[in-house]
Amino acid sequence: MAHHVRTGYGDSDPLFLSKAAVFWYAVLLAGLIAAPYVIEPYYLSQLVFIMIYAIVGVALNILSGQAGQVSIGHAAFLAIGAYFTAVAQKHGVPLVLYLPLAGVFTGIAGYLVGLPALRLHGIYLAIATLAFAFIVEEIIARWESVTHGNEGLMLPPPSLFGWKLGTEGFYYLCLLVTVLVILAAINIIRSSTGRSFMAIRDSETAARSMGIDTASYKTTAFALSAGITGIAGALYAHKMSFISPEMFSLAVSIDFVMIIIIGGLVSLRGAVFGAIFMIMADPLLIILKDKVPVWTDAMMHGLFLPDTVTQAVQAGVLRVVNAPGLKSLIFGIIIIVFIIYEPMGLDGRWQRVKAYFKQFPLARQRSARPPRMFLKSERR
Amino acid sequence: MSFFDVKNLTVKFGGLTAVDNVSFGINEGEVFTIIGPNGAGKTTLFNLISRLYTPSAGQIIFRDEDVTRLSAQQIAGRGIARTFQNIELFESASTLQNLLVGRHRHSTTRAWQDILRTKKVRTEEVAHRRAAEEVMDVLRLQRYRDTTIGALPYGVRKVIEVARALCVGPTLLLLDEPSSGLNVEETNAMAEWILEINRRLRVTVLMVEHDMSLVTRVSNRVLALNYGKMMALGTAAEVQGHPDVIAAYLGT
Amino acid sequence: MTSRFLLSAAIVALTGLAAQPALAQFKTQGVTDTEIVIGTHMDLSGPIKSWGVPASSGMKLAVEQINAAGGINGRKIKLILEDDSYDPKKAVLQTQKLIELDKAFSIVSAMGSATTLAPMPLVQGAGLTHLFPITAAEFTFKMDPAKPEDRLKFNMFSPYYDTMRLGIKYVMEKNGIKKPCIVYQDDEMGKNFTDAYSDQLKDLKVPEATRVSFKRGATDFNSQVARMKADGCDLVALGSVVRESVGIVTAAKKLGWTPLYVVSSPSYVPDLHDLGKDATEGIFGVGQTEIFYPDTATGKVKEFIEAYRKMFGIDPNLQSTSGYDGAMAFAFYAGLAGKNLTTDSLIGAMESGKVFEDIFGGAPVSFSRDNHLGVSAATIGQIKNGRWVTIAKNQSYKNEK
Amino acid sequence: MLDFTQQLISGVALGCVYGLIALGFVLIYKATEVVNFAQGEIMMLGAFMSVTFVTTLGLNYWLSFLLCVIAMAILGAIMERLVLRPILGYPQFSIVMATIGLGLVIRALVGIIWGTDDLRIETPFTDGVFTIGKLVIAWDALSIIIATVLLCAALYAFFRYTRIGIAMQATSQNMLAAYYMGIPVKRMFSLIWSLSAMVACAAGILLAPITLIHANLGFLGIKAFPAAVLGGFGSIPGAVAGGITIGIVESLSGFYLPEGFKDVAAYVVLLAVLLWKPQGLFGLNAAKKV
Repeated sequence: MAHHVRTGYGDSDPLFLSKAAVFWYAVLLAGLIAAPYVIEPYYLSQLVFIMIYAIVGVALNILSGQAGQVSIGHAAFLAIGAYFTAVAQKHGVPLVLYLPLAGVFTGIAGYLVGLPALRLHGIYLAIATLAFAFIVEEIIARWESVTHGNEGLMLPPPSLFGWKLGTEGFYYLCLLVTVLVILAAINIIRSSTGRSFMAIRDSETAARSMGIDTASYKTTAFALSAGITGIAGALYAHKMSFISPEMFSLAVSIDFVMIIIIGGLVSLRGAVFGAIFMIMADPLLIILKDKVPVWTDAMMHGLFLPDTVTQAVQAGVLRVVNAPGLKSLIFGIIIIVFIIYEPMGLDGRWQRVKAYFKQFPLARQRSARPPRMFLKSERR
Repeated sequence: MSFFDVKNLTVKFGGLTAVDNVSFGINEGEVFTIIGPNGAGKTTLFNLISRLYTPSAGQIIFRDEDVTRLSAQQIAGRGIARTFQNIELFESASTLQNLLVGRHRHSTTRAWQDILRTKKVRTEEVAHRRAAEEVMDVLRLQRYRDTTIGALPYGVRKVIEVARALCVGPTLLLLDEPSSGLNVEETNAMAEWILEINRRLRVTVLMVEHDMSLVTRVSNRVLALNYGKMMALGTAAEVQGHPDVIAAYLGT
Repeated sequence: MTSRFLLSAAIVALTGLAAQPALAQFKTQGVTDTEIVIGTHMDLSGPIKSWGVPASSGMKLAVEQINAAGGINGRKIKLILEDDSYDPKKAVLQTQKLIELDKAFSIVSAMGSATTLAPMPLVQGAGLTHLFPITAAEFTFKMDPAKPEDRLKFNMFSPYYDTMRLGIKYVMEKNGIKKPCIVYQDDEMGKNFTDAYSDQLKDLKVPEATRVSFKRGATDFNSQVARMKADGCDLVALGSVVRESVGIVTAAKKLGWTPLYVVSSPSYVPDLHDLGKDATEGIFGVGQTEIFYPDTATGKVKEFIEAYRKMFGIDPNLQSTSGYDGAMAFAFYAGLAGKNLTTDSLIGAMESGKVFEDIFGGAPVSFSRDNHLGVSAATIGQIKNGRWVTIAKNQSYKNEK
Repeated sequence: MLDFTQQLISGVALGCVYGLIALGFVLIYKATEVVNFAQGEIMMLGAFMSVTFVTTLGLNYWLSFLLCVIAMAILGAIMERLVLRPILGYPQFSIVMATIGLGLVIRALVGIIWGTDDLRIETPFTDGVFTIGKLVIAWDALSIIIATVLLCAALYAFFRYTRIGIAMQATSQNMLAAYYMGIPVKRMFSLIWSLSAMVACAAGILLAPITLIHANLGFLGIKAFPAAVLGGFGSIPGAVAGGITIGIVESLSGFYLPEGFKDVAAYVVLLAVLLWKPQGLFGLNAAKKV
């Protein structure tokens, strides 16, 4: 087992593990900054959604990945952040103020939700968050004087210091927020607060015996996670420029949990990977749908088969790719296959690929099974 | 007034009285051991002292303070740290991370400071790190510093538990069967470390233990329990020679 | 001072110029010598796929037929259809894909309110037309005079508000109703119905009675029905889609309660009596077109049914016609625009006031410079002996005023 | 008072359906600690299958019921084998997500196979009512209540008196011990899934006369969650009791409370109960041993 020889204690948990990491992250950031000048708005839009999802992923990583608390109602926090933004903007609050305030406001809501978490475990907590999400959705739909109920709210484009943020401007805003949120999350994780979360996740009993006030840290985890999701909600509201209660349904909450499951529960990198997957899966499936008939056509022509056969196969392919609901079928299968064969998520795969290249040519196939369970049996 | 006193401590689970009117005192600087057959209520007593359980009656006094009604995390805050019989380490984290959790009561920063990683946070982090490294030096855990607990052998984990408890900076250390699951060599090493912790770091030790050779080697005084009741209290030799204790162990 | 004056003068000049249709104002893309690309997104896998799937099939059939007949002024239509699962986020991305990657000339018959609202700024920003969405929401046709890009939006879907108002008015006047109630789906669609309900009652100076709601996908309507019954309602306006409408009338019938019912376009479909059987007998319905039946259809409707059956293996339903009409209306106006098809020439053709009539006997569609909602009239029907029978055509709640 | 009784009856009937779905959750949870989010979808699949038997093949209702339940039992075992078996022992989170994926797949397949239209089957209970004084009782409501009682009795007898039932119970109480005692644990899991799919299927068919059969029927599973949690998520009578509670609460709040309460009543009650008893009404509260 290799371990670094340390020269001092100051570098106990550096932001970057090595000079190479600094370099590659700098390259990534430079690429993201250059993106609006290089790629089409369609891809820029995808990047914005990826960033919004990544922020939610980070939020859920703190709550579930770090502190081991389950939530399948995070769409409610997204909704609270989004509606806060819409209302604040309407009342002329500037963006520099309402963006962080959306986080704070949602954070308080998260704190209140966190209170029952002190007594609930596992599936009970999960269902309680679900119930909370339904109730929030109903309140938004009914509180017409503020939320316009089911009609929804239109948001004018965001403006910063009097300047209307265009597509690029908004992209940079999202990029900035994403980077800040990730930095904040890293800071949390490598601090006493983050270690307390981890302790609660792995053994609540031991955590208490180490002097950790588990109740206060659980609510802190909820508040932090909700707050970050609220900021994502603010960005989401602007990106969509229209919000209505049905945009924050259970399906959205489940999408969010998918982010961290597919990305990998423990690492922040997993949250980002998961966000990329959740957003990109749909466009990729669309492109596949468009391309597969073209490819098969080309292939069939290459085989010099009789025309009737070519046409029959082509018709069959078209029938399959155009079957309504095919996409959700494929998506469902991807999820199942992923969980079975890639239980540590995309981040787990990334780690193994990296390890493989590091140890090349001595690398051996290691087991893909997870070494342990993070959320322990509830039957205690 | 002694350093640590348990007075008439009793706990009932349903109809069962697991700890029955137990009283004893521990002097500062000694190693005090509780022995007894399986089901004697030793671990229950431990859980009462570390406040994972709430006593039905009785008092726990630590340094002139009644700590009977404090919560488990407050107990740790007073400088009472413990280990667990079946190991309750934070398995997905590294050894260093585990030890740093032990330092929790020494950190004074709040969540927002942690987010911003203010100067105070950085200063404290360095201090925590130094303390943890020192403990690792004492217990020779340096080579496991960055290894995840899940990947470590049982014997090492047992030592890490002790290390984590030491990081709390305790004046009273509760060790719950430190030698269980260890082989002879590891048990010997454990005995050395207990003595070293007691003598060099001047930490008072309250211990539950089965292995009589270990008990004899390190304990100043021994308390024997059976069915939640006190049987004998004295030096290791005295207690071992006590007829009730012999009878209890032989099962007559 | 001078520079500002010059600037505003320039702006005035520019806007003045822009107002003249002769000058190119909006972008044109997706039109080649042989092809016109149109894009759409519908729900094919989400909660309203029972609308999206047949509508998309109808659209595919229409495109097939238009192309088989030689296309539009020699250009074939290429339809690109995306499944948005009724997720506004996906709709945004897909619309962007349709605009930027597929270079669609126009977005035609996109489905749903939230799913068309969120991407609307993109379509308008790209200077493309947004035609005949399958939603009756106001923003799909309402124009703000200050926004020239609002001229890009056209709709020919009878608003739920209008049809429901007409229905309530018609039934109340003809049947001497004293206590009309409403049960509605608790969402944006339901909001249209309740607005229609309260406005119409205000108009007729009848006090409002019980209003009850349910969530989409609800299964049990006993308490809603019991409330209306306890209130003594003699007309129930059903602001619901087929399944819930059936559930409500069935629950009422089991309680031995038989008020009059009126439904609007979402329930004005044959499925209502197919699924509801006896319980739905006598219900009044208001919608855009007359309802056809495969066994009694004649002429063009019969041809449509046969072609549809041949292509998809099942009978079309009313939802299929909305997609079919969308593509057909597009073809009609694009044909009018002539060989030089641009976004501007298309808008010009549509605003010309030329009337588009569909094959299903729907109300005639026409647009003008300041009205981009193509329909103003609706058809009223009633279920008699298990079939919708048309009892009045070309009606509007505004008519007699 | 008449209104109250009327609402109570429809509430109990609806509650029984929730209870039956919740029963499916509980069976699987007890045995494998898996929370099956696809339970609602499995119910929907069962209901659609009954359409094929009753309408397409024109079989007798009772025969169809039987065939349907058998078919679903087989499908349940297949699902367990294909999706759940490989991930046994993974983090709970992942398993829950896998069942959500399973639900997506079932939904999509149902859409592809049966189309997207709402469907209806003729049952002996459709539309019939009988009256006691002014009280109207629908046959479908009564059929659900009676079937739930019978099913619960059958399940009780199964777990109490049959060898397999006892073995299943042993497995759910202590997997390892059961394994050492020579119980084929893995086969027990397949059986549990079969059993749960059968119960879900029965719920789906019983529900058919009340609502139509459609692709969104699975969302009812979400309503069954509060039922299961209320009942303690590990208790079979608890699940049914929880379901009935939710059904009655919904029904009465729909009638007596202002608009909007009906839809969230179940969740408000759930939160209230959880705050008062964190393990549900029938849950066991056991502290972790250290």
